[in-house]
Amino acid sequence: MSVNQEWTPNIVAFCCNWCSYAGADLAGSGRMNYPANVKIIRIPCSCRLNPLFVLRAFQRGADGVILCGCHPGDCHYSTGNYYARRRMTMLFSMLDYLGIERGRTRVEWVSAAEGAKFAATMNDFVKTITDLGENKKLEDLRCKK
Amino acid sequence: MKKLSLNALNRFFGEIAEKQTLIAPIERAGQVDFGVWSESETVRLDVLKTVKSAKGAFFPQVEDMVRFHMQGKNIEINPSEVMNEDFVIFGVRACDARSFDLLDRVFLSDPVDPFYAARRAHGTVVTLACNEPEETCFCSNFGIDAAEPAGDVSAWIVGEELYLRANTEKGETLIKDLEDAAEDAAEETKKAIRAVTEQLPFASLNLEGFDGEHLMEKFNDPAWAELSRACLGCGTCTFVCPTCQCYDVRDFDSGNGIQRYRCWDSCMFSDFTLMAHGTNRPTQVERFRQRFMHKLVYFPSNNDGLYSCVGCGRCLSKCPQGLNIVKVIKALGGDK
Amino acid sequence: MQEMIKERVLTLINEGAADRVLAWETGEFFYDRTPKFFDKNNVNDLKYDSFCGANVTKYLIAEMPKEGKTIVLVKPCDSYSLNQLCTEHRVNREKVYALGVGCRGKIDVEKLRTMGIKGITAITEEGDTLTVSTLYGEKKVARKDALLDKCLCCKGKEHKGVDEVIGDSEETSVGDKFEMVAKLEAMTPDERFEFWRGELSKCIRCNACRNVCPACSCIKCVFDNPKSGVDNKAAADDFEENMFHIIRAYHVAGRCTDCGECSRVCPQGIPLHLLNRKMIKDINELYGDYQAGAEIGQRHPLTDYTLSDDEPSVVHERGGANA
Amino acid sequence: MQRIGVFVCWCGSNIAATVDVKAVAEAAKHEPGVVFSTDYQYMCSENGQAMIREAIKEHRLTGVVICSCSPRMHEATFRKTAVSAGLNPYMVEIANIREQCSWIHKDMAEGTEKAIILARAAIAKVHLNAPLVAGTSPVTKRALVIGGGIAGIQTALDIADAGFEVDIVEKAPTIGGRMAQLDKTFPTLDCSACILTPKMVDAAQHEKINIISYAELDSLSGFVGNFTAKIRKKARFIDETKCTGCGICTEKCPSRKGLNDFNMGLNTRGAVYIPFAQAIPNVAVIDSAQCIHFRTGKCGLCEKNCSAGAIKFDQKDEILEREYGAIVVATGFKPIDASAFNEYAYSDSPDVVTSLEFERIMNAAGPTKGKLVRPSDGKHPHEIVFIQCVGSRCTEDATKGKPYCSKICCMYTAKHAMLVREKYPDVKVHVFYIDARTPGKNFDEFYRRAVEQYDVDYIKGMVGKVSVEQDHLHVQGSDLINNEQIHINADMVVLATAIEPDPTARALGTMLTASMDTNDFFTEAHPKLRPVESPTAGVFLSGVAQGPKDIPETVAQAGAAAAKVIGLLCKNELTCNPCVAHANEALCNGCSQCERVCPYGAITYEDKEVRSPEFRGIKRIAVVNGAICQGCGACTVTCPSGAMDLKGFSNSQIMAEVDAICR
Repeated sequence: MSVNQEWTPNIVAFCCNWCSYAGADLAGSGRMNYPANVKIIRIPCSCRLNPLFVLRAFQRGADGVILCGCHPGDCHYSTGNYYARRRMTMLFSMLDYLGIERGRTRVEWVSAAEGAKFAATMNDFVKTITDLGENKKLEDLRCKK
Repeated sequence: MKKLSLNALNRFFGEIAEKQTLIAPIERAGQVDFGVWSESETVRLDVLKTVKSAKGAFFPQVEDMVRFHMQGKNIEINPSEVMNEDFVIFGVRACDARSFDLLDRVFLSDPVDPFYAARRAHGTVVTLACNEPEETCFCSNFGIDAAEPAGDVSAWIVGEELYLRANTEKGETLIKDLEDAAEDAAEETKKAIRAVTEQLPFASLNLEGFDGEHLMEKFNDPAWAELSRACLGCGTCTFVCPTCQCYDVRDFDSGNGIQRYRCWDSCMFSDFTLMAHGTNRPTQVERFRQRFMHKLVYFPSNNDGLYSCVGCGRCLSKCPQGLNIVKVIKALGGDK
Repeated sequence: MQEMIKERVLTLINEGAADRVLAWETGEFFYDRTPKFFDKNNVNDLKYDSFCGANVTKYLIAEMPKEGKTIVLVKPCDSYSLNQLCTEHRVNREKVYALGVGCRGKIDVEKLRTMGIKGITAITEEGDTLTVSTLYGEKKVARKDALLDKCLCCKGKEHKGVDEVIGDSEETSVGDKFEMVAKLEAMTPDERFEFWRGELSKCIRCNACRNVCPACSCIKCVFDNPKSGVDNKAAADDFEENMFHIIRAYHVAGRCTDCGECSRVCPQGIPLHLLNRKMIKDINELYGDYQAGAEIGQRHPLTDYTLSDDEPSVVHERGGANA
Repeated sequence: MQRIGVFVCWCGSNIAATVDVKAVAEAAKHEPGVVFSTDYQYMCSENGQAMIREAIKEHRLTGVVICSCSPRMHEATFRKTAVSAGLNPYMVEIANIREQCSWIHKDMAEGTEKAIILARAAIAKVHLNAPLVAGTSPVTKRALVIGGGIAGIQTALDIADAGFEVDIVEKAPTIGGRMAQLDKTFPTLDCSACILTPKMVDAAQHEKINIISYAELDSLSGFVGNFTAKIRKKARFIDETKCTGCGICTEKCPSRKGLNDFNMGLNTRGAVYIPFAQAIPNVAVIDSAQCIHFRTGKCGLCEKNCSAGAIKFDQKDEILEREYGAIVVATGFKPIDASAFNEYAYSDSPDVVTSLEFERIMNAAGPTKGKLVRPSDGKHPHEIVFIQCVGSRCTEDATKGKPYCSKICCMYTAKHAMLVREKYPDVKVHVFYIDARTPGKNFDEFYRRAVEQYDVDYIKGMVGKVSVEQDHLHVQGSDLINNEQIHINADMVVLATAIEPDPTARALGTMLTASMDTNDFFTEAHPKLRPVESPTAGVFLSGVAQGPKDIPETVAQAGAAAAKVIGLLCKNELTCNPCVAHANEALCNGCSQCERVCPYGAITYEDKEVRSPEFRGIKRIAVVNGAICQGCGACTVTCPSGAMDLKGFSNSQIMAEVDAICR
């Protein structure tokens, strides 16, 4: 599938519609480069991110999953990111407890004005995941056949 | 009869494992189950009952059947290969050994299950007599002699020696290089085992009435409702049972295609044989009844009176809420 | 205590305060206890002793559509489950008479078996010692060594929100309930991974942990629902083994009262409570001490927030030693 | 199976320069369900849209994927295109291959590969899309304003002027609120009553405004546009229709020991009273706890003396049931209880007063008829100390004070100081302050006048202790600028106590399912962009109920809230967002977790008969009101059984996208 056969990480970024997706758009209009292995899925709010989706991404072959939402206090729905914050903290902690590399999951608050932050975050996250290497601990080999 | 010092057992295992896969009761994370032997594993012949029965060697919990590979709008069909290598399963107890006969009746009768048949053909079963039967054992009710287990090879631990007797050609081949021993070397041990077996609390259960003739009577017995009330609907009894043989065929969508596999299923589950209209066993009463009716009535009425229970007692010790087949036999059987 | 309980139950039923009682009966072995509903005609068969480890509160859910009131015998730990079930509207507290029963810890027969004791035919209790009669002779065991793991780090012997209490309790906790969690946290991620792979690979997906769990009261579990996208009946590979247990622990996070039933019923002896307890420990540390089921109507920490909660990166930053 | 059409836009060279659009269209063609795929220079152009419309018709498309710029740019455009070709607008998905692909990647191969993956994700999602239809709900064209202070009055007047009916529910016997108690207002020093009472009269006389005084909201049900309120009109034991407000009863009443709330308890009133001369309605009220008739069954002097026959001892509370389209919360504030501050001797000496008490002392209609005297002995004070921030910005002891700035204290203290110096130039005035905060039009000028023109002694620092000594109060404080301890023998001490939301606010918030912050101020829907709306649709915020404010800000916000209400009531029906949450009855456990995380109170529960393979019978299930739900999805994740799902962003749709991306 890849252009070259060398391993490159596959990264899923969930972005809330109001802040981070707009931030990603701004990064685009500003022509701020970040690696192509980041693919964005638009969700209405960071609180829409079900931990199942994170696991699903790993199962299907993602090497890293990142959630971007409005900064705390700026949620379009007032409180969504506060719930997301607790949920993701608990999920990440659980994954860590099972020995899954901590770096594979991340939450970053990116506002609609922070195109540069979005690009920088993605560059940094891709680097982290590249350093961590392929996701082995939470992979489902059936999806790689 | 052949013999082998228990001290030399690991060497013997090593020799087997050089040529074929060896499966034995090994301890992992505090539990003993049949698993692939290697030098680093701890074999536990002192443990009478593995958590799961030995049936997994022939009927694994999960088995791939076919893969549908998708490329755009094209589908490629790749059936899974059946077992094509010999293996040995060591340390099977008399009850589990009998369960293979019962499974054979299901999987080897027409239409023959190719996956099971291949594993059976390639497997050599080494059984081991039960030196210390437990209070949960009741195999004698089903004509099983814990002192005389079946299999390709039967084995007895006597003191520090292991005595082995080949019952089949496959067995013969496996142990032919071992030291010869007197044919009656294990007789004392057998006697001791039988003496304990006779004293077991459920040594003689009254199975009267569990047959095809009394099918409707048993089916309609009002006792089922109360018996099943505490049942959690989990699959513990089913999954530790050596004779339960139900499976579900499932499709896993991997994104690139479909992996079709089968896996153990339990009639205790609410979604067992779920159909488009729902289920024909809507409550736990029907599900609970199904499991025991199958073992004690339906199976024997179709299989020359052979019960689909071997008295291993796993369900007795593992049911989280103290429900089990003995309780059912007592509540519905001749002692009722 | 058993006789006092029977007497009180009978009085309550005769007075019309309740119609039935949910308790335990003896099974095929002297140590088997099966949850059972009794009425005044068979209440004499009610059993309450050192083998009544099972938490029966979840059985109340099925009773709710029925007329009348049910007495439920609750040990101190069970009382939390009852409250949590009421909080979640799975049990209507008005249809329940919660009769607290004293507890000095419950005996785990499996533990005796793992000690190598076979053919158990009787157990007599004298103070802190158990005499175990077997087909192969008699063994003496310290009572605390034979207690269920859940009793060894008990939440305390106070019944929460019950209608009355019969009988005395004795403290059975022997240490910090988070000790093992902390030990795991102190391992390297690879060690932790190995530990959990070792444990979870034993899982046979019998669903006993789920089906016994008072917090897992879903009418249809996501794992049984083909439309959920995560349904599976058997762990087809390591991923699914992990996933089942991650999702289960996550679904009960904030709602798990740490009743310990999951570990008690696991036929493979997987210490499942360590997953739940990790969530509890995190909640306590990050969002303030919280005990699910301490009272009815609590808002659990994952349906709550404060403006100044830690960021999820706290997981990355915490504890340099276990990085 | 959907019949999907894929349309790849070049966006001139914006996309085509780094993405091989033809390759994307070709790759899409091989995806399951795709029956048509093409590319075009500008999909959003009229020609491009015409091409989409034609393809929908020609290929009987059931779903459309546009690979183009961000959905934030043209999603609405393409949805309209779909509608004009007879397709449901929610059967359109956008793959963002410009902002999130062509613009950030330089390598053609890389960009093309990613664009194909993004297209696949959109195709996977659209497979699971279902037509969504926006529901509508009618709007009751009447507003309820809770609270009859300046905030409520102004909101009501503005709404009523636009032609809508408004009910003001006021818990006190009269409207007017806190502003009616004030003497002068900063920064103009005009008399509070002079500017407030005409507005009260306007409200009373407005044909569209109905004042329900001495009443409280009992319960509320419904949702935006369709609220049903039960209002408890408390028995005042006076027939409002008969009472003329002559006041004879209040003079004749022999029970004189009731504390006069309006004067902050500085003097007493009869058991039957009219709070103040300009009260609206100008109708007496009987305090039944104080009234001799209610306590002993005797007396009845008021009844005997009332020529209008308005006394009704047997009056009962009355419940009014009314329907409303919008609700405005204008519940205002009260000063915090100063007795927690022992260090200022508030409980020990009558000469230590709060600012609001001081306000009444200075008021010509107040207990001293506006004469500045010491409450203890009625003597003229010579030295007064004002202490700022009593309970405001108090972060160390949450039980005592409030963490926030009460915002108005700096200015009213400057006002008090100035008024004292103006009327009584012989009185020395000291003000202890932490910071003098004066950000408002003409505020700093006002404060500087107090310092420079009126020679008020502003001391930067806090008072450590006020102790009661024989005939004076000993004030010990610190001067942080000169770094010295200061001792003042004062005749009076005035505490600028913090303000807090009215105690009824919390219960009201629960009733309205309107969220509140930890200080019990109502939360706005967005702190910057929606400051006068509660997150609960149809509930609006006016005045201090939302946060500390002065009068001009309150009036401005009251007007803003009114504008929002008018905007709502103007509509005949509301179109709902169809991307809302929905509970699957068969799966729902009724556990109430979703309700707890819903920021809008959109979820209620009902007992319903359900027949599914797993359950037959009556069970408690969650019901989402599509008119209230905003589609955030918080509930969907909280739901353990997966019963709650979000239309347009369903679990299966998001997972399909994940799968397609990771494939």
